[in-house]
Amino acid sequence: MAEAIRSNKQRSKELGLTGFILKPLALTLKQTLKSTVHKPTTVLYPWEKLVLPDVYRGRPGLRFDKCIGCGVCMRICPNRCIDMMEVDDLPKEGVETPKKVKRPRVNVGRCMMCGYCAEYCPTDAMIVTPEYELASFTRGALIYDPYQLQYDGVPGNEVHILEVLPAELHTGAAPRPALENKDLPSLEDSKCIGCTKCAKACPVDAVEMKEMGVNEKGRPIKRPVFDNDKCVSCENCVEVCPKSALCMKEVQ
Amino acid sequence: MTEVTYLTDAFTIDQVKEKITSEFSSDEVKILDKNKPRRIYCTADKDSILKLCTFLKDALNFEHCSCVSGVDRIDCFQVVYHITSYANRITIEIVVDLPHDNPEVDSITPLWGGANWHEREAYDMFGIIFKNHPKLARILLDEDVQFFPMRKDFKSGGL
Amino acid sequence: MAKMWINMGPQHPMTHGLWNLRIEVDGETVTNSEPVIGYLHRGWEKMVEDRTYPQIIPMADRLCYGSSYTWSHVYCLAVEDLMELEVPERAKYIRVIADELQRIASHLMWLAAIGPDLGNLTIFLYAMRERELFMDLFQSLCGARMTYNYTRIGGVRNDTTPEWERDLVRTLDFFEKRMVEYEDLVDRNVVFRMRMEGLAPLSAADAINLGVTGPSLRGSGVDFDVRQDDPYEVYENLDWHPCVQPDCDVYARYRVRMDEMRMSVQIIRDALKKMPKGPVRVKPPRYAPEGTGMARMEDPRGESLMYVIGDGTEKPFRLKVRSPFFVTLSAAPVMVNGCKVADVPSIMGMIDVCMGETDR
Amino acid sequence: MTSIDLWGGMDALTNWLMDDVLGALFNWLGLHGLADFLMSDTLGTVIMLLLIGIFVFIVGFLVDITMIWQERKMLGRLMDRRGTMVGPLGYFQNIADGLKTFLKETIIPENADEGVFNLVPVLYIGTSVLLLGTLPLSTQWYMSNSELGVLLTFAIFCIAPFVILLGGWASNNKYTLIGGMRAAAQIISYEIPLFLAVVSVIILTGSMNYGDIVAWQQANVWLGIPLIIGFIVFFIGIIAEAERVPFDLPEAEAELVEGWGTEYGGFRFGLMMLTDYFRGYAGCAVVVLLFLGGWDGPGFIPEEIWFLLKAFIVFAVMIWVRGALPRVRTDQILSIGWKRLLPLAAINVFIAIALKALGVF
Repeated sequence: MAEAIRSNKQRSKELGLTGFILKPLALTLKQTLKSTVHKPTTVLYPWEKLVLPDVYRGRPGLRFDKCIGCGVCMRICPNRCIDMMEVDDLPKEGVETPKKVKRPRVNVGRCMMCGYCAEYCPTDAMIVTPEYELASFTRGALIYDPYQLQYDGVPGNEVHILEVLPAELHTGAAPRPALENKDLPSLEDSKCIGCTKCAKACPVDAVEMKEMGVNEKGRPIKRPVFDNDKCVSCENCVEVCPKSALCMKEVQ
Repeated sequence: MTEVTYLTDAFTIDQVKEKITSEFSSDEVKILDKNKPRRIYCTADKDSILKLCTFLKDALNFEHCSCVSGVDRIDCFQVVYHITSYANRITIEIVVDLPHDNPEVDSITPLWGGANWHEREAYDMFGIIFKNHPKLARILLDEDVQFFPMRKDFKSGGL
Repeated sequence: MAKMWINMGPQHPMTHGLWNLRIEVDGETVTNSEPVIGYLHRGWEKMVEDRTYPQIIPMADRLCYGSSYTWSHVYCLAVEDLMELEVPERAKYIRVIADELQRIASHLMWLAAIGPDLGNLTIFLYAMRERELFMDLFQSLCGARMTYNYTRIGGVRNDTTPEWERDLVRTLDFFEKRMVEYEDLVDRNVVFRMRMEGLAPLSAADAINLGVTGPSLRGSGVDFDVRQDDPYEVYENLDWHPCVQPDCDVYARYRVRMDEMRMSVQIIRDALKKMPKGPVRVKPPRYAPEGTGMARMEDPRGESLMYVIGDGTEKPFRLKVRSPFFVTLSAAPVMVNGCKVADVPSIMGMIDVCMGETDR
Repeated sequence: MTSIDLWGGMDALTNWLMDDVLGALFNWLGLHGLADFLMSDTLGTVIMLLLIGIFVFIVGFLVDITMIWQERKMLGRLMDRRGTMVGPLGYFQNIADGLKTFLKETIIPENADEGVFNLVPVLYIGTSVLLLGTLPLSTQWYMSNSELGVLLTFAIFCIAPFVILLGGWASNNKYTLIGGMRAAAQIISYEIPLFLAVVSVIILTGSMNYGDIVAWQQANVWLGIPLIIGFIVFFIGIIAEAERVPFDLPEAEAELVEGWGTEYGGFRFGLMMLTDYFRGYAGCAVVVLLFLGGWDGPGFIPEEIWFLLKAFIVFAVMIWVRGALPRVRTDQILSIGWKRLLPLAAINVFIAIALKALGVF
């Protein structure tokens, strides 16, 4: 392939006198002196550590008391490394036998630290921790049960998403936390058989069964009524409903 | 080497559309009415795709084939061509439906070299045969693999 | 000497990733070559059909780990095109700033890679040292150093803080001074120039026909840049121009990338000035309508395109990814045939290998 | 000009060892025949030469280890990172690495040419260590002070590229074959300018013995000043001879993985890496001897220290060049050797002749 003619003539012109190899030599000499006089920029990792901002997403952390066991983090995790686990509640004074509660267990080995569990958690129980040194000898040790997952953390670790509804984009509305414009469950009356499963499944007791008159056999007809402020749109009721009478109505 | 700018004779979107409708009958190439800035959407018949592409390349100076993607629409296969024109700054999206039992279509690699590996990948993933393609072989998987992974009937859990 | 096939194979200092360039060598000159890919195929497009729209964003980050932000950005653009969702103005500016930061970080990773390819380790250390600055910026903006998960469908994850913008301006000023150092080390170095000039000429017609895009195309003198010819987000009202080099050799591609780094600094400064106040995120619909969405973007390696087909559920029916390196690699034999064995690393280094997006 | 009297010292040591210790012992034991043999002169000189050889090698080995440490530390600082870290100022890193290569398994690739494959390290390391014998550190500290010292050094220097070619061929690997071919191609390009530069030195000093050359330089002027062109050409030639970065084609990491040494593992590889630095040290020593006045320096420091100081400074320049420049291509090194270095070397010879003819020196 022909050597581009431009290059030889133009190269010597561009390089000029100081070019050839003097400029790189001068630069490397300057750098050598600079990094011998004061220390080079490398960070000696095990002894010196970088300062991490609060926003840094290490492994997910759990605030045990704030968690309501709703399972939103289990559903949203892209790598499916969170599952809910029956554990005893933390010992509180005045309570001898702690009752069984559902808390998330995270397989940190598969977690890609995307921060979704902290973002979608309605009660800010799941937070992002700045811990990234998670090496362990066995793969089993990477599965953190709720107690290992505990991390109190600073407010910076919570992930708050402020958003606006598409309709009111141009009305200059102030961005609100995601929970305020949340999707709410809506009931399809014909399919509902009043089995009260959704009332039991709701972690925040936002579902209440109400009698709506009596059916032909004389037993009262029960229909769920949703308390929209308490609801955290965790879709437990939608999933547990045997007749799939519930679906999430989007707020546009 | 002078700087090569390809802004020779640029066409607007309407000129391109009306040139295509005048050149091809409606059952060969149908232009959809979905319009977005710098985009043209149309569907083409299986046999007329090569004719349409040569017309695009020569007459309407569409120089760059951005992407050739295979789609398994369960009842039929689809090949979607995205072809860009540097001069007119337009991208045309051509959708071609192929029967589900023997998906075969003419290859456009002779026109644009860029489509070569895209077509090989569509064959590799969906089993769509591109006639007179220079080297239609699997590109991402091994040669002796029998299944086509991206088809809808291939369960994502594995064989 | 008899011709023999050499595997510049999956594990090789030159490949920066898992792919194999089989070259037929007669003595020192390469007579024929054939790239072999597929070692890193994860079935990304099949996995995507099993996840909801928000869950795909962190996966899109992992398409090309060198420039992960641009990939999640083009995915969000494609889904917004499908859902006809309008993004707030401030989010567009933040996305453009993060795009250009990612372009500089990706070009710095490329600059670090060509050093050892040509035999000089110093440039690797210098470029990686500067890349740390940009990784720190991303870390304080969105919490991660390489795979950011920062864009959302309908905007970005969180707003920028005033301290972050102050750090950004300070980093850019510092980086401009360091750019002069790289030019001294590489441009004014006759040995580097000898190894790069007049090598692997790719004429403009060949480049266009073979589908090469991005810096490799602009190195052959074609003035095509997706940010200018098919502008997305707010590139229209920012004053910048694509960097084009007329002569089509390896040195021109190198020059294009170095100028692009400076151009990105200019774009960021301009965008910072013109950034309005306001919300940064719109609540995306949960179910995408039936139909198709397509978005194109100027990735540091070329034109990246995503084509998504929605079918009314909350999971995409099909998501096709057009990776720029996938196509540039198919044009590799044209560049490599005829050069010396010692030139293959510098040619391959100059088209900025990234195997994650190629094998998907 | 004080210097350590190596030969006198060794002579005294062997006499003391042979006559007073062993001789007296065996006499006391009554084995008079053996004692006479021990005290004979022939055995004395043999033992003395052996001891001198051991001492010269130990000093050469220590200087070589220090040069490895100097390169890694200085290259680190040049690239704005910390170099070696084990031990005080990182000095014991080399020992740690040396031990590591001890423990690695030496693998012989299947259907490689066994005999030649095992012979190549022996030849390569042997000839490179032989170099140390020919290079004097001061008027007294030398192994061999032959009349044709310079010629002997370059003869031994030139054996290695052919051994590399053999090594490249024997290890049955495409990369090493290309590496070996490059070593052979490279030798043609820089040998002739190198020898022309040496010729210009011999024209001026009149003898090939290192002692005379340095004495001449002490009397007149350091040859690096009048023959500055020859000095530069020689320096570039020596970088190519020692295969250091701008010209380290046989061992080019980027395209040939490890060049000709790819298939060697374990202790062989460790020693071969060490030998690269023996050749680097020998190159610097020759540069100092021919152009920088050898051990010529103000009196209060012993001559050897002066010599080693200059050698380390020249090696520092080599490291500096390694940090700043990338690798050259094979055809480019040939063009540099023939089109750039050869004319300069020729001019330098004319200058030397002119200086000699005009009687300046």
